[in-house]
Amino acid sequence: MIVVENLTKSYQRGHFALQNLSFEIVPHTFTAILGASGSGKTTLLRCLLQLTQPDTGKIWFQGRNLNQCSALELRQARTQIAMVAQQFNLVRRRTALENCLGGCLPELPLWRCLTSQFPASLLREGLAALERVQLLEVAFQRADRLSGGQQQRVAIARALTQKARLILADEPVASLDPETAHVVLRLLRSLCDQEGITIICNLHQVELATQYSDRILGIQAGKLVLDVPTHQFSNSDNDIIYRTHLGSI
Amino acid sequence: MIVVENLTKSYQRGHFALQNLSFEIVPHTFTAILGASGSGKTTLLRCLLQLTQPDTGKIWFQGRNLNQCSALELRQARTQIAMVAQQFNLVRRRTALENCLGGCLPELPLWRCLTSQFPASLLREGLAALERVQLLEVAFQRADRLSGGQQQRVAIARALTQKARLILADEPVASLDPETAHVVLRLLRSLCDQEGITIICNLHQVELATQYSDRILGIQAGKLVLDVPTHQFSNSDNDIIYRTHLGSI
Amino acid sequence: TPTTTQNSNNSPEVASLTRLTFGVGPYFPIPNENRKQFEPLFNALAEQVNLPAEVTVADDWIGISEALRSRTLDVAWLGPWGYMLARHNDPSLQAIATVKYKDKPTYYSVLMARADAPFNTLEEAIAQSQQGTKLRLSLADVGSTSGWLVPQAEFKRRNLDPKVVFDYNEGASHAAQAIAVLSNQVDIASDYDRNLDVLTDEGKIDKSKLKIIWQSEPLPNDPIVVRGDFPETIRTQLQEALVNLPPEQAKTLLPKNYTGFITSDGSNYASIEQAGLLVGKLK
Amino acid sequence: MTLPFTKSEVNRVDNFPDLNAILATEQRRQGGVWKLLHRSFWGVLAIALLIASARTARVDLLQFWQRIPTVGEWLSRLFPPDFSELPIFFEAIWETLAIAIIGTGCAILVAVPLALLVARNITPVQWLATPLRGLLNLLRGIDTAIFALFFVSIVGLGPFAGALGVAFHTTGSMAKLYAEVLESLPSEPIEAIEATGSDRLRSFAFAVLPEALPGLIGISLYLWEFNVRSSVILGIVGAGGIGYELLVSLKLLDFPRLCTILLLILAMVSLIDAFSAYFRQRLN
Amino acid sequence: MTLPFTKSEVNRVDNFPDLNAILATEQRRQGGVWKLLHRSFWGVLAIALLIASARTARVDLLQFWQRIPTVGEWLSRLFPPDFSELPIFFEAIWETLAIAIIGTGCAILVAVPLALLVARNITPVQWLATPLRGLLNLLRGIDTAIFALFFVSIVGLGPFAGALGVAFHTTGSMAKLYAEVLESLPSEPIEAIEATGSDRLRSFAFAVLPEALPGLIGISLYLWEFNVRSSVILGIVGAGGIGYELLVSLKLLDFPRLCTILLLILAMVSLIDAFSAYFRQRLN
Ligand SMILES: Nc1ncnc2c1ncn2[C@@H]1O[C@H](COP(=O)(O)OP(=O)(O)OP(=O)(O)O)[C@@H](O)[C@H]1O
Ligand SMILES: Nc1ncnc2c1ncn2[C@@H]1O[C@H](COP(=O)(O)OP(=O)(O)OP(=O)(O)O)[C@@H](O)[C@H]1O
Ligand SMILES: [Mg+2]
Ligand SMILES: [Mg+2]
Repeated sequence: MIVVENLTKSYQRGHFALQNLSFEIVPHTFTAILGASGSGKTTLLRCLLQLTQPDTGKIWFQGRNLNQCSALELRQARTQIAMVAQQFNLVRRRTALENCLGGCLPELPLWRCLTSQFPASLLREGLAALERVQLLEVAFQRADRLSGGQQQRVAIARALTQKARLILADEPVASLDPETAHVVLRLLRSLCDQEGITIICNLHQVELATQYSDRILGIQAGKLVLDVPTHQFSNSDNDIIYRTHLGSI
Repeated sequence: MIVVENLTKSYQRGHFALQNLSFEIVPHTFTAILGASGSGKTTLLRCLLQLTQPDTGKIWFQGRNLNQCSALELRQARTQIAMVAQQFNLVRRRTALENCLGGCLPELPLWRCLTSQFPASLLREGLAALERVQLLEVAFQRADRLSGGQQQRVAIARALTQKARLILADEPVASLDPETAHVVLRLLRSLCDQEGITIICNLHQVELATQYSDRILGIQAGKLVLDVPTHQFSNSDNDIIYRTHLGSI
Repeated sequence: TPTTTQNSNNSPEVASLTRLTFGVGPYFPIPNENRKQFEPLFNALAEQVNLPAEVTVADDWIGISEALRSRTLDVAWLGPWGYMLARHNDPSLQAIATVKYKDKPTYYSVLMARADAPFNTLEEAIAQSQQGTKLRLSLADVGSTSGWLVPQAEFKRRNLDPKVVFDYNEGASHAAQAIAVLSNQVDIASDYDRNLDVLTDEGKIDKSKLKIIWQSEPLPNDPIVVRGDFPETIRTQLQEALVNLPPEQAKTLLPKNYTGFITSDGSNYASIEQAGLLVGKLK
Repeated sequence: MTLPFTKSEVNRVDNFPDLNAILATEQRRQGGVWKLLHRSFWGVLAIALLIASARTARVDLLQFWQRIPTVGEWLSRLFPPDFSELPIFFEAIWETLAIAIIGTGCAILVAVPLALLVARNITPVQWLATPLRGLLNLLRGIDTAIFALFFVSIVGLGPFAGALGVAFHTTGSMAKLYAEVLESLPSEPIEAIEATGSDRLRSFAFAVLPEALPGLIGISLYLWEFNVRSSVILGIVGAGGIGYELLVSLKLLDFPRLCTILLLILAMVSLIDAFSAYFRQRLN
Repeated sequence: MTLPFTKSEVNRVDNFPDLNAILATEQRRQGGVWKLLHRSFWGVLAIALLIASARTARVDLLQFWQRIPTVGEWLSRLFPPDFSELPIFFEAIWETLAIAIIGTGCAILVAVPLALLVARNITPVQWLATPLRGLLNLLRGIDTAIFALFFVSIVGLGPFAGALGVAFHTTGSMAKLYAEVLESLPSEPIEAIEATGSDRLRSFAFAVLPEALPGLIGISLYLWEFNVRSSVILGIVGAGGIGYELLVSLKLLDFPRLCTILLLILAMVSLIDAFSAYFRQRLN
């Protein structure tokens, strides 16, 4: 599905946010990425989508090299990849439902985007996605008037509406209470199992990662320090990911 | 310390974000507020600080009625209360360190705010606060270039620099990895124990709440459904907070 | 142009004329006044050649001159200086008539001062200004014949630079000039003789409190100008209509005190052209 | 819990909520027909206004297209530019720049506090905002020339009167545009600083200014540039500058001279634009 | 992991990092003295410029203060306003409004795509932005009057030429100000929409427009209002309107008439301002 080769990114000279990462994601799997705060998880996801330009390294998606393809090809690839950003990045002045439809703009004629006259079939799809994240009640509320967890779920619903083959979720349950977090992760898991969607998910809670993922990648200070199937994940692996970090306190 | 009487707030007619809440917070305690996403936790904290105007009800802080006091009195009260917002709300174009100093502007002459020439003693305080949340390394990085968890910790450091008597923290560890989350909560706990600072903290992870707090308030759909000392908190209480919510799925 | 080929050339052009467009400059200071005062004349003229009239009032010669040059305007009432500038811009313009004011085709530019000023002539004023504190001189808008061009030419003739000799200012309106002198905002101001009469008539100034310290040679009154390539036949018709305007009709068609037109081929504006050349604004 | 539709509706449909019904309810709530009427009323009004304007302005696109080819000839008259009076022009430019600097500078000083009082999201005294907006309208509504003439009666003819006129008139525009920038700022960081008990001015200096500065600088330089360009009008108070020279060239139909002045103004505008871009970039 | 100081420094001090040392390192890194020099250079330059300007503009505050009391007298001359020509003025206002509507309307149509191409954060073709900025400077640098004159040779004297002049000149200002609004938008939501593979135009319509609309409307109405106010110059192509009436009154020193016109303009400016406020509020 996606192949990363020697990915390196540094924002400031001499300090690497990502250093020489290589891995391959098999289709229809659920991969969790663990790592301490500031270790480079968000940067990695953004590099995959070319939202941040990697310094060196290659990224292949469905056999296409995303670093070097044309703008049009990149756009086509991006329609296949949905992203749930860490800060949600909703359009503040649009309703939750409209924000969901943000996932399927390429299908819409321009005038509908301009006048916000979305076809009913699409609205129904958006509502269905909102229902899956338990947000039907606030579907018509403006995004900047939603609670933190509601915003996060709208971002997830937007990714669902996009009907992508790959979902990149950046801490999708950080602002959710435990019950809702499970609902969301169960949802992602079932997408993976039943609809064959590939999922890459940054997580902070190790239990959730072990419970829902197929494979765990561990990042520490920009380096890939762990890559194991979830059932092999052990407490010592946990230490590998977070230990040195604690050592530097 | 703080007394809440019959607090009610509704954003939309007929739908209450908070309904008839009353409780009293004893000084030098650590109170955790639990509740499903959208249950009104953020609204409650914002009402305490009068950032959101409650519809009815009274809020007393150190014997002063915050609803009815003058603007000056409110400002004085606010210097005593620090808030860690759910979305961090940092000034994007200032460095992490400068953002920390945002907590002690009332002490500064205006020209220093305008020219960003902060006295060295204050800068040291800011650095010390950043150090407590393990952020010394990015002290001089602009806030909008920090990772999500780093931003959250800067917001916490800002609250520390404010040297308030009461800290309202809205999900202060949502974006943090488990190790760092424990560091931060240990820090808050020690502030409470050693410096006698009162802490009210919205949390999503029940384990963290039971581990660090003295008392747990449960909010469900805007109503106070639980108010127990932490050592009495049981699994059935957990159900009370989240159950009905799940029932409506 | 040779008159023999006229007719064959003109007929298609005449046919293509569906209306006559007239333009008039800022003769009266108030824009609506301009339209009211000049529209009857232009309407009557157009009637003579059986074409509908369209009148535009602009507040400067620039627009009119540009429109004449680009052939989007047929006939215009210009000021003498405006005419020279426009013809400089487009030599194919032709004056066909000069208007008469109280039966005279000429007027004068004047420089005036307060009646109690310690000088009586321009020479004395210059001398005083060069020795003691500078006198304040105000000329009118650079598009004005009497208020700017002619006094400028006079200074040039005397080899003086008014900006050096005087505390110099330009751009004022004619209406404000006399008032500025009387209210002691300036010491010397330019104007034309007729305007002083009008202002006195309207009770805006008391002429006896002013004195004239310099008066120009007679200047030709305003011309009626047609654009280049204007059909010869219609031009002649217009010219005849203008020149033969009976005095009693002139009273109703023209602004007050204007009594008719004399024919002109532009040669009576030579003095203006010379002044323009002298101040270096024509080449 | 905000429910645009009744709770029973959600419960009734239980696991398969009727999405169509929800959509219909929402459309009803937004008042479908009524809103449509309302919108079409405004639409019709706008179109009517546009047509009426086009008539009054005697818009005639046909003629426009037909005569477009004459453009080249017009432009050709501008060449070659006449550089003989360059020193005079430079002096005039400097005079204009100086008047604009003084005028715009004063306007900035007054406009910043006014904008703070007028911007709806940060004004500390809501009731003052409306009368102050009126004052700004007044300042904007009275032309530079009128202010300048007014000040002539105080400080006499000359550039000072012009600078004062520029200052007063510009204050109105500047405070309005400043306020617009301030109103478009995200409110959360400002609120976060105010929540620490800091007063308005300090919150402004700390949280608003860094975010707004690029916008404010852009507007200030734009208005400065504008004042430089529009110095035409100051000729009447004896403070002409380059704008007046331009007007004179126009009036005398001296196109080569006009061309030189245009080139100078263009250079100036481009310089100010580059300056603005440089400044704003340095702030990032 | 970004370290403004070397890692060893942090490790060395271990549990008690030397905060002073860190501060000093950072100050060194920012280049203390050098930066100070740099800053003071700009500061001195600015002050020198200001003083030079004040001299050129012959600023004389003493005289200003001394003669302030004469203000009342000047103002008293404005009263009573002379309402006798009101119908004429209304006609002039409508003409001006119409020209401004057509001119500003056309400018909006052209300025929106231009602004999209020029705003640094959303332009799809970076290399085009700079030449286009040059074009905008050109449009801004050439006065309405000159454009109007130019169009006289195409469409003849009259309001149409004026409207075209307004349209061309305004486009420059409008695209610049629009671009400034667009550049100040938060980039994240736009990026989020682009990350779904949507193209520029759709992202703009979906994510940029709703956020930017209040600002864009504010600027459009401001420029419309500005065009109404500044119609003075259109007199030269025979499209004077209310601005020209104002200038005439001023030149004739007819103060009661001037007062009436000022009142009318004020009313108009206030109306447009209220209209703008209403519009922007409805968008919230
Ligand atoms: N735009 C940027 N400019 C400079 N440095 C950046 C930028 N974005 C991120 N960084 C730095 O890169 C490092 C990795 O950031 P990243 O956002 O990838 O971390 P993360 O793993 O997502 O952390 P978190 O769990 O806190 O979100 C951090 O040290 C951060 O400060
Ligand atoms: N400004 C607002 N306008 C309208 N409704 C609002 C506004 N802010 C919050 N709400 C609604 O009020 C309810 C409570 O919101 P609140 O932010 O207090 O929830 P919360 O408990 O903090 O949730 P979370 O854990 O997701 O942050 C939600 O249903 C939300 O949609
Ligand atoms: Mg992250
Ligand atoms: Mg919340």
